[in-house]
Formats: sequence, structure tokens, C-alpha cells
Amino acid sequence: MGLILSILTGVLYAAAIYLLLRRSIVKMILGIIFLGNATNVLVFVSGGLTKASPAFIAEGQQVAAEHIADPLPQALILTAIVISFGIIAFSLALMYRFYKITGTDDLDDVTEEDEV
Amino acid sequence: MTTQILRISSKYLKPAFVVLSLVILYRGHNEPGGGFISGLLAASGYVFYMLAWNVETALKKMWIQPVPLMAIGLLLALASGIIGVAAGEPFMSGQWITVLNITLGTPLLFDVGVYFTVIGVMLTIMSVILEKVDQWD
Amino acid sequence: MSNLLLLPVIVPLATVLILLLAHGRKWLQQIIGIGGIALQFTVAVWIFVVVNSQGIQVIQLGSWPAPFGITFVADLFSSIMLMVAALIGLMTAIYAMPTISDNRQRFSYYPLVNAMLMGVNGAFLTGDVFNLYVWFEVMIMASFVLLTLGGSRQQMNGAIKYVAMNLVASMLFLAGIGLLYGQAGTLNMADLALKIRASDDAFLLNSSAMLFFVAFSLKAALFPFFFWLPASYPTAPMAITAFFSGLLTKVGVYALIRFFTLFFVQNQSFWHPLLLWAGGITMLVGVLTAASQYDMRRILSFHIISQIGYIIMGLGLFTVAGIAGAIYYMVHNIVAKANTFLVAGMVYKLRGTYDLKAISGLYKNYPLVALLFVIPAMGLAGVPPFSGFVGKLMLVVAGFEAEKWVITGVALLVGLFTLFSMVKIWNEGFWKKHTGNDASDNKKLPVAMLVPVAILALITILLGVAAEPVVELCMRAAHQLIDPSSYIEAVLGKQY
Amino acid sequence: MELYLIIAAIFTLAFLAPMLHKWFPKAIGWILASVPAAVFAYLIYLSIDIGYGLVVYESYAWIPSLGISMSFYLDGLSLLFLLMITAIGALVLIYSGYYMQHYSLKGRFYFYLMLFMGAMMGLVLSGNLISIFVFWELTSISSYLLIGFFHEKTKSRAAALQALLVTALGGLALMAGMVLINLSTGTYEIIELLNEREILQNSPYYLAILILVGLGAMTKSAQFPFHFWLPSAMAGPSPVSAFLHSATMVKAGIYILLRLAPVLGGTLEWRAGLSVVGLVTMLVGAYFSLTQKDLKAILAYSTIMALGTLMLLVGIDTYQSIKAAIIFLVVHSLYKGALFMVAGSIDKQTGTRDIYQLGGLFRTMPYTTVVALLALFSMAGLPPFIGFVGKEMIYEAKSIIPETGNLPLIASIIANAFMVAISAIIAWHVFFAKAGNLPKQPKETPFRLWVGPAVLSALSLLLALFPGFFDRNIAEPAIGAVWDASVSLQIKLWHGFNLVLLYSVITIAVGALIFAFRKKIIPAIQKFNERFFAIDFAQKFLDMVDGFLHLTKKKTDFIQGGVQRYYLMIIFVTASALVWYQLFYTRFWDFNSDIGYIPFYAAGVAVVVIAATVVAVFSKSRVVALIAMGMVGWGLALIFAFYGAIDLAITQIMTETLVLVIFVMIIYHLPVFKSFSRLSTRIRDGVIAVVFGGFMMGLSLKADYLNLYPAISDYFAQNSFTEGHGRNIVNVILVDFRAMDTLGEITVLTIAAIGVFVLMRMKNKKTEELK
Repeated sequence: MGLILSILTGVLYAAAIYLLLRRSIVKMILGIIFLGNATNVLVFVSGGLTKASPAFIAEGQQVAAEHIADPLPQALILTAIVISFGIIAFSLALMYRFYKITGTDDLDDVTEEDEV
Repeated sequence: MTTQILRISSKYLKPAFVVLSLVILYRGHNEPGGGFISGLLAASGYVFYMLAWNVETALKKMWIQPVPLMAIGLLLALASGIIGVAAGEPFMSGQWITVLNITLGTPLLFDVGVYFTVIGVMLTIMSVILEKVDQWD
Repeated sequence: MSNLLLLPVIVPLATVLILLLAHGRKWLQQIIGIGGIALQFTVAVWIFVVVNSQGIQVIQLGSWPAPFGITFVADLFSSIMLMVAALIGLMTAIYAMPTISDNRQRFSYYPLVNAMLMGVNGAFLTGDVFNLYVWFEVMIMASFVLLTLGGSRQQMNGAIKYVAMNLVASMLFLAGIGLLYGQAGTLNMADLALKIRASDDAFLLNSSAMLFFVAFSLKAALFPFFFWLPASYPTAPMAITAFFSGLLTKVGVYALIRFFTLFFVQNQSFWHPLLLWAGGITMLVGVLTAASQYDMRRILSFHIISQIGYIIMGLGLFTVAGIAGAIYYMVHNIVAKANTFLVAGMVYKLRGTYDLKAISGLYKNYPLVALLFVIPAMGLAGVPPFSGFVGKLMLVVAGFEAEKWVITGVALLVGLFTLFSMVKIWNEGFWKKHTGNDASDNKKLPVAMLVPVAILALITILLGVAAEPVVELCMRAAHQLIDPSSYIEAVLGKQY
Repeated sequence: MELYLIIAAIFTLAFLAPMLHKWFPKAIGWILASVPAAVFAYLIYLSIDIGYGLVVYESYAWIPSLGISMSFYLDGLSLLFLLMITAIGALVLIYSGYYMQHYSLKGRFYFYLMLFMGAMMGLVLSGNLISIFVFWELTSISSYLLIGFFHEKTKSRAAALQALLVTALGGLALMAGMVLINLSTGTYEIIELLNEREILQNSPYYLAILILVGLGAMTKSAQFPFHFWLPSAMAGPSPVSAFLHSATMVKAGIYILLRLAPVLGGTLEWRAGLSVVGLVTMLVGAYFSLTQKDLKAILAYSTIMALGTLMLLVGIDTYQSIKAAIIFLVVHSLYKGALFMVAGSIDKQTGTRDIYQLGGLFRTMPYTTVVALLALFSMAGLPPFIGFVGKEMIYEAKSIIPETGNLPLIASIIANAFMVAISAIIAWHVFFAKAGNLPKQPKETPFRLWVGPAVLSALSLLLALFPGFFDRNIAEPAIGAVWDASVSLQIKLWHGFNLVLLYSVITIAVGALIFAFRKKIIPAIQKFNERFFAIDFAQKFLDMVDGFLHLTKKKTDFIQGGVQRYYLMIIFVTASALVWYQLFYTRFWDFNSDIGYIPFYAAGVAVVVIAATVVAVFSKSRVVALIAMGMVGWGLALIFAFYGAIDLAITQIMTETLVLVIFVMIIYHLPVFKSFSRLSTRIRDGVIAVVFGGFMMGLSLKADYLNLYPAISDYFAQNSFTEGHGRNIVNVILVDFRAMDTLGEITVLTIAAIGVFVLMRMKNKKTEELK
């Protein structure tokens, strides 16, 4: 499975980069979302993949069973997902504001201020 | 017509969502769930309400506005950490008591903090965005 | 165990919460906001005193033992950075009082500044790579909002670039953490150091370490990852830009120094030349680009890049002298650079523009502003006896000792170009004949603008004139970094 | 004895100067002059002991960690320089007190001038290389401020910048050289270095040190090809020219070489390098001084000539030559200081400095004329002035030079003949010839303007006639400090009829001839220059700076073009290059190809996700793209769930849905997709994306098989319930084991919410007032 998920990771990253290189701000933000997803999968894959039971301690037991999924990457990704959510929500608001102020969704239109 | 159905259903869905979220929040330490998920659930109840009526009315009906709600959530999370300090241990050291066979502890309080923060955050974001949608219609 | 280490995070968080609950009243926001930062500064000094006298301080959060929970560690390097960060925060917040629009002050400025400081402090203190990521996010999220607050077209342009670049950096950082965890099975920095150092295949980690390099270089604005900086920094009000210039890139540099002294030290023949060249090219490109500018903010922004190059060069030398030089230079640069931005804000207040072609006659009519500009500017250019000179000297000595002739030569030359840019500002903005009416050109600057600038200028002088304690401190901090056994021992306990 | 007090006194006075000026605007010159005068007197008193070989050394720690201290070292050489600085300084201050009266911002002028004086004194008193450097740079800075005193004139600003850049360049070289000296010997202290001659000269860095220190000296002392800043520096007020740019600062380069001569000198490289530079500079200075019209420019070029001579003498490096250098140093400072002050007075009284326009001043300005003539005699090297003694010594030194034959001698005869001619030209045209149209009717200057040059000119005469004290207490110890042997010097005007006298006669004769035929020679030279030497170094330098700016501007426009996707592209390309390199380097393809457990439905989900991704990327419709994006998110949630990450899956589904909802609500306000880019662009971006995605895939493969250590997770499985009282391990990690992460996370959410709130509620403003 590692191979397939690795390929998936690669595809997601490629998609993210391609979208980030577009001129439309909507696509750029799509790219950011894909980048986040790709990274989550990457963390998930590299955390080690085994078919295992969820990371719960069964009722009546003191410690978890032998074969549970590694809970730490899950916790990390969960945190990362929530943080990404916040940032994406902000980026979407920024996109809205960007369009309101500049009247365009083309990022190439707003280069002139970079030069003096 | 649809609005009417929505409005009536939202009236009853909102408390249902909140109750459900509280259950998931409580169970979260042992079963799937927890502060973030339950917070989102509770917030969706209110968002539903906002959609059915409008943002202003929904916000008026709330006891605590979203922004203070975030602050309170964070405050609870912070407080749960400081309780450990008060007990003479490092910040965020868990303190547990068992009352009537229910084990309560600061990590649970922390989760409650997360819960409130997430509700506050979601409602803040959704209310301003829905406002714009309202204006555009 | 020392809960003291938590205060740099708790104090700003508590401040943010109180500010959120008390929003809307400007004076209340000012008092609480600035008071909170002042408290942080006190705490930072306190931590520094403790670390300086009792060695590295550690706290295991939640009482979970070291590699499993999250550890906060304060060594000399991080406690120095904490102090400088709080200082810049305090100075820029005071400066903000008369310069940031009322609306911002009433609602968002002070909570955001405190939140950003929370992230910065957390980043300096944490001993856990994932936790570092979280603090980075806290910091950049706050900086996003601070940067976009204005809402002009120019600001949007800068903000989009800033956000996009930083998100890319964050994601690469996160990917690096995932890979590192997958390979080494731990997140604790001290534990990582131990495991990577002990491993035979450690060089296998290099390819994932490259992600950290790229991510931190992006944050630190190293060549060729710096483009977002000149595009975005100049668009904010000067109190915010000065705050950013002092802290944001430096946190990236901090992470580079931490990672590449603590655990990515195996393949030195690869990493350190890479850092060295990245540093060398960065300083050259930054300074050359700055020379052609005519906008004060942009000149100063490009110089940030150039001076980051200096610091990274010190890291790339990877000797005690080099790293000590890097730390000293960083401290000096944070102070002097923030100060030049604040002076630029004064110039704006007096002349209404940052364009050097339109600014004139400041020298004649505002000698105090001229003096306040000269001190940090000469500091940046490395003119003795100001702080930059000592930093430059340390790095040059370290470079020659390591026999890196070319890079050191470049570093010296960059000093000359920096001087050129500073003199250009002086010649154009200060010395040129005033085009307006001299008689009416006697505006008063608010005391809240003058005081922070004067304090920072004083520090620039003191860092140079009374350099010994600081240099000696940087030496000790560098020793701690080069030989991390005391760090590892403090975190993991004696038994490791 | 507290030498630092001397420096401290001067610096304190510098900081008080603006205030003193405010309180005593008339007497400021006298007040300020009193301190250096007192120092001068004190030094004369000290010189009695110095004459007997006393050396004063004090050291104060500055940065001991780097081996840097502020040490002060007073020997014959420093004493000589100190005396010159204080004496000329005091006279210049008296002169400025009147001269500067009608300019604005004088308070600052006095501040800079005193600052310079303190720096210069610190420079020659320092006993530590780094403290020398500190003062060295301070002289550059104060010189910059003084040259640019008339800062509202573009020309002044440009001249100041030019001088600063050139000397700062040399400063950098000097600093590098000093660091290398320290690297070779382990010390910056002069007094310790004096014993390290062997080590230093055998150091592998010797040549580098020599070149670097030499560069420092060359820029400061206006040696060819860095000489051009000096004539431009004449844009500063005349007292500045008199003090900095003839008598003191420009000698700092010579000083540092003299100071280090006992350590660095004596080698072939030293002698050859310095001699050649000195010789060329001497000739260039002499040659160009002849064609100038501006009095100050003539003096500036003749100063370059003198500095070249000094350099040459230091380079010849024999006892005679060092002796000549020391004497000529004093000689030159005396007459040149006087002449610059005179030039300033003339400029002030007549409104012009063009020597061919001036004339007949001996009638209207008799005192000034006398003073100037005395100085000019000394400059021409006529007896019985000390200039004559100096020149004789130079010839003597050069005639007995061991290796190089007669070339230096011939060159210096030529150069000195030019000096004779120039002195005569100045004397004739300014004071005696018929005047042209003068902007102002000249009248004699007040006492304060002529007393300074008068004292210097008188000294030129007196030192030659009564050399005893100077000889014994000042010149000899100075030479002794450089030439490491006890010396006995006898300054004599009359050496008898010998070869050297003959040279002098030839010099004067040639000079007289040039003067006599000046009407033919000068235009001829000018014509020649226009054809062959049409190089204005100062202009070239400015052009170079402009060209440099133009180049960097172009480069900046190129790399900082403002197009966001190019920035991103560079980042991705660089990152790809670096990581791919590393992947090949670590042979990532050597992975364990055990495919492991793949249930068909999980693989199916993965395939669907990939397909949805492709749709999202290439879809022309926003709605389709968004739905595809949602599908990707939900698909990933399924994969998470499949691997037992239940909480993760739930969270992923919920956030993905929310993002989708918000996205739809906002995109509603934006225009539909347009295709902006051409096919070639898309292919290029596609390649970059695939290369980047490829290495990420490689990395994840590598991470999947490379497990150096078992993960720490076992601890959580063991302690989650017993210590953390929770059965959901992920949740326990989130709220207990790693609660700090979660605290940070909700902080981020809160700030993000504030950000969204602000961005959505903000009023549209075209421009934000950036206070």
C-alpha cells in the first residue's frame, strides 16, 4: 500500500504545485488546499502504515492491544488539519478582499506595485 | 415555503445539535470524538439557524457572542493548564478527581475549552461570510 | 522543573484574551497590550538570568517524561532571543500608539501583536519539532492578519505573496516533520539529536532534511527564497514592519541554527558549504538589490535579506567563533534594523512619503531625526564603534580562521555596499536642499515615537561600546550549540 | 600618565561644541583651540622625556574575548603626529572661528571638526590594531561629514560620498589585513607585534597582509589610482582642506605604514610595492597640478605629489629614506596647511580661486602675501626654509638607494622641479601679476585669518634655522620608532658642496625654466592631456557608481519582477533540484519493494482520489473543480479511516465540507475561470509540478521503508489509560500528552477567525493611510 499512497502523495503535490503556478487566485487557493492534503497524506504514510485496529484501549483493559495504528501521526495530522482549516478560511477571506479591492482575480495584474 | 420548513426545523435542530455535541464531547476521551468535532457539531446547529433566519437574529439569540466565546474557550484551556501549576507540578499536568464513579480531570476541562473556542471560531467565520451572502441576494 | 519557562507563552495568551474581552476601548487596549509585552520582557530577562546562572532550564509539560510529551527548553541562545523579541515588541508597540490608526488600535493591533509574540516565544522555547511547527503557525497567522489589515491594493499584492510563500514553507516544514518522525520515530529535539548522531545511516536523512532547509530558508528569506519579503514588508505601517523585520525572518534563522547545530550535523561536508554559499549569495544579492532602490522602506527591506546572509554565513562556518558571530550579529541586526524602519516611519510622518527623490532637507530642519537615523544606519553598515562593527569583526575573524576567503571577502564587500545604501539615504533624504518652505518645516514628533527609537539607538551604541559581556555571552551560547551534550542531558536526564 | 584623558577631553569638547558655539558665537574658535593648544604644550613637555627614549603604554580592556583592547601607545612617532595634529588643529580652529562665521549650521561644523581631531589623535595614539581601525573609520566618517558641509550642493554631496566610499573600501582591506595579522601572530597589540617580525614575515599570509594594509594606506593617503577623491574633497570648506586633506588625515596611510614598518617592512615585496606606488603617485600629482587653474585644486594635486613622495620614501626603506620621510612629513604639513588657509582667505576676500583671474594681491593683502610667500618658498624647497632641508634629505635618501638605480632620484627631481614651477606660478599670478575682474574688491583679512598660516610659515623658517629642540626631542624619537636603532639626526641647512646640492640647483633651474615658458608649456600639456589622458578619475568613479546602480536596478527588476508565480516557480525549482540531488545521492530507489497489504477497495479509493485530483486541476468549471476538491478530501478521509484513524477521518470530512461550503459562498462573488496562460506555459508548469511531486513521492517511499528507530508511540499505548484516564489514545494525546500543540492550534483558529472577521467586515478603501 505504501507504493500506492506514495504515488497518491506525489500526484497531490504535483497538482498543488501546478495550481499554485496559475494566475488565478482561486486556483492558487485550491493549490494551497491540495498542498495541505498532500502533506497530511505524506505524514500519514511516513508514520508507518500497517493494517491495524484503531488506537483505542478496549473496555476493561489497561493498555492497548498489540496491533494498533500509531496514534501519534494521527494526532499530528489532526492538529495540522485544524490549523490548515483556519489558514484556508483566512485565505478565502483574503481572496474575497483581494477581489473586492483589485477588481481582478488575476495575480499578474497586481505586479506593478512590486517595482518602484 | 422552503424557508418556513427550514425555519421550523432549525428551531428544533439547534438544541438537538448542541445536545449531541455535548455527548460527543463527553465521550471523546474514550470513544471517537472530542472537543474539535463536538465544537463543529454545535456550531453547525447555529449555522443552520443562521441560514434559516438570518445572521443578525441568530446572533441576537445567543447568550454569548462568538468573539467572547473564543476568548472564554481559550481561557478555560489555559486555566486547565494552570491548575497543574497550582498543584505544584509542571504546566498542564493532569489533575484528576473521581466523583460518583465518574473520573473528571483537567484534560477534560481543556477539551471543553477547545469545544468553546471552536464554536466561537466557527460562528465568527460563518456569521461574517453569511452576512455577505445575505447582502448579495 | 520550572514553570517559569511557560510564562513567555502564557503571558501573551492571557493578554490576548483580556484584550479580546476588552475590545473597543483604545486606551484600555494600549495599557493592557503594552503592559502585557512589558511583562513578557520582564519574564524574558528573568529567564535569562536564571539560565545564565543555573544552566539550561527545562520543563516537561504535563509531567510527561521527555521524548513522549512536549518539552520546553531554554538555553542561552533561546533566552537571548526571547529578550530581544520582547524588547522589539515593546518598542514597536509604544511606537504604534501615535502611528497606527485608531480603528486598528481599538480592535485588532494589540491582540495580534501579543499573539505573534506568543508564537515567537513558543518557537524559541520549544524542544519539540512538531510543537515548533505549531508556534510557527501561531506566529505567521498573526502576521498574516497584521499585514492585511490595511486593505490597499498594494497591501493586497504584498499580502497574497506573503501568505502563499509562508504557507508553502509551512507545508514543507510539516512534510519534513512527518518524514523525520517516520524515520527516527521521535519528535523531541534532544532525542532526535541523540538518535541521528548515533545512527550510521544518518546521511539518509539528508534528503528529508533538505525540506527543512528549504522551509526555513523561505521563512528566513535566504537566496533564492526571499522574494516575498521586499514585496510584502514595505506595505505595512512602519510599527508593524519594524516588528516583522526584527522577528519573523529571525525565527526562521533561529530554526536553521537550531536544526543545523543540534541534529543535522552528520554530513557536514555537504550541509555547511551549502549554508555558507547560500549565506554568501544572499548577502550579495540583497545588498546589490538594495543599492538600486529609491524607496526607503524597500532599501531597508532588501538589507534585511543581505544581513540574514551574514548570519547564515556564521552558521555555515560551523565553528564556535562563527556561531557566536551569527548570534551577536542577529541580536545587533534585530535592534538596528527595527530601528531604521522606525526612523523611516518618522521620515514619513515629516515628509509624507518614503521616496528618497521627494524627501529632502531633514538634516537641516530635524537634527534629532538625523542623529537617530545615523546611529542605527552606521550600526548596520558596520562602522565602529557601533554594534554592527563588532558583529562584522566576529564573523570576519571566524571566516578567516576557517580559511573561507571568498565568502569572508564577500562579507567585507557587502559592508561597503551597505554603507553606500545608508549614505545614499542620508545624501538624498537628509542632506539634499529642502524643496519646501523651511520656515514652516518644524513639525513636532510625538514622544512615543522618539522614545523607542532613542532607546534602540542607545542599545546599538552600547552593544558596540560595551560589547564584551555580550560577546562573551554569545561565545558561551555558541559553545552550547556546538556541543549539545548539556542540552541533551538537560532534556533527557542523566541516564541517556 | 593617562593618555586616554587627552582623547576623552577632545571628544567631550566635540560634543560640547554646538552648545559652546551657541553661547559664544564670536569666540568659539579661540575657545575650542585652547584645548588642543594645551595638549600641544603638554606634549612638548612630554617630549623631553620621549627624547630620552620614554615610551608610554596604557591598555584598557574592550572586548577581551576577541583579544581587543583600547590601548594607547605614545612613542616618538605618535608624538610627532600628535604635535602636528594639535598645532595645526588649534590654528585651524582659530582660523575657522572667523572663516565660518557666515555659514549656517556652524555648531555642527565644529562638532565634526573636533570629532575628527579626536579621531585622528586616537588613531595615532592607539596601540592596538583594532583601536587604530576604529579611529581610522571615524576619521573617514567625520571627513565625509566635513567634505559635505555645503550639503545643499549636489557637487559637495557627490564628493563626500566619493571620498567615503574610496576610504571605506580601503578601510575594509585594512580590517582584513589586521585580522590576518592577528591570525598569524595571535595579537593585535602593537607593542607585542614589534617582537613578531620573524613570524609575520614567514607567515603564509604575509603577502596578503601587505596588499591589504597597503590598500588601506593607499586609499587614505590618496595614492594612485585612488588619488582622485582628494581633489574632489576640495568641495569642503577651506579649513577642512587645510586640516584634513593636507596636514593630517591623508597622512594616516603613511602613518600606518610607518607604524608597521618595523614589523612588515624590509622585504622585497614591501619595498617594491610601496616604491612603485609612491613613484607613480608622485609623478601623477606633480604633473596634474601644473594644469589646474583653481588654487585649491593645484594645492590638492601637489598634496598628492607629496604623499607619493612620502610613500616612495617609506618604500625605499633605508635609514636615510625614513629620516627624509619624517622630516618631509613635517615640512609638508607646515607649508600645505598654511597655503590652504591662505587659499581660503583669498577665496573669501576676492570671491574666486582662479589663479589666472587673481592678481596683485600683495598690494591689498600684504600680510597674507608675506605669509603665503614664506610657505611657497618652503614648498619650492628654497633655502633657508625647512622645505629645503626636506628636499635635500629626499635626494640624499634616493641617491644612496641600494637596488633600484637612479630612477627614483630622477623622478623626484622632475617632480620637485614641477613644485618649484608651481610655487612660482602661484606666487606670480596670485600676488603680483595684473588682476582680472574680481567678483569682490579684496581687502586684507583680519588677524584671525592670517595668524594661523603665519605661525606655520614662521615655523617652516624657524625649524630650519634653529633645529635643536625639534631635532633632538621630536624628529629623532620619531625616526627611532620606525627605524629600530638609536639615531642621531642633525638637521643642517648647509651640507657643503656635494652632489645633493647639485640636484637642488638642477631642480630649481628646471623649475624656473618651466615657469619662464609656462605660457607655452601649460597649453601644450593641456592639449596632450586632452588627447591622451582624457580620463577624469572622479568622473569615471561617478560613472562607475551610476553604471553599478543601473545594473543592479536591471537585475532587481529581473529577479524582483513582482510576478508571484515566478517567485513560486523559482522556489519549487530550487527545492526540486536540491532534494532530487539528495535523493540520488542517498540512492532512494533502493527501497524495500514489499508492496504489503492492499485491499482492493482502499486501492480503489486511492485511484478515485487521483482521478478527482486530475479533474480538479484541469476543470474549466469552478463548481466541478470544487466538488472534485471535496471528493479528494473525503477520499482521503476514507483512507485514514481504513488505517484505523477514526477521529482523523471524522475531522477530515468535517473540515473538508466546511471549506467547501465557505469556498462556494465566497467564489460566488468572483468571476468565472478564465484561461490565462498559453499551452507552453502550462507544459512548463506541468513539468515543474511533476518533478516536484516526483521527489515528494520518492521521499515518502524512503520514509516508509527507512525506520531507524522504533517510534515512541508505545508509551502512549501503555500510559494512555493508566495515566491519562482515556481510552481514545489520539484524544488523550491531543488534550494531555501534547496539549500544548492543541493550545497553539486553537490560538491559530482564534486569530484566523479574527482575521476573517476583519477582512470580511473591512470597508473598501482605495488607499490606506500609512501613518
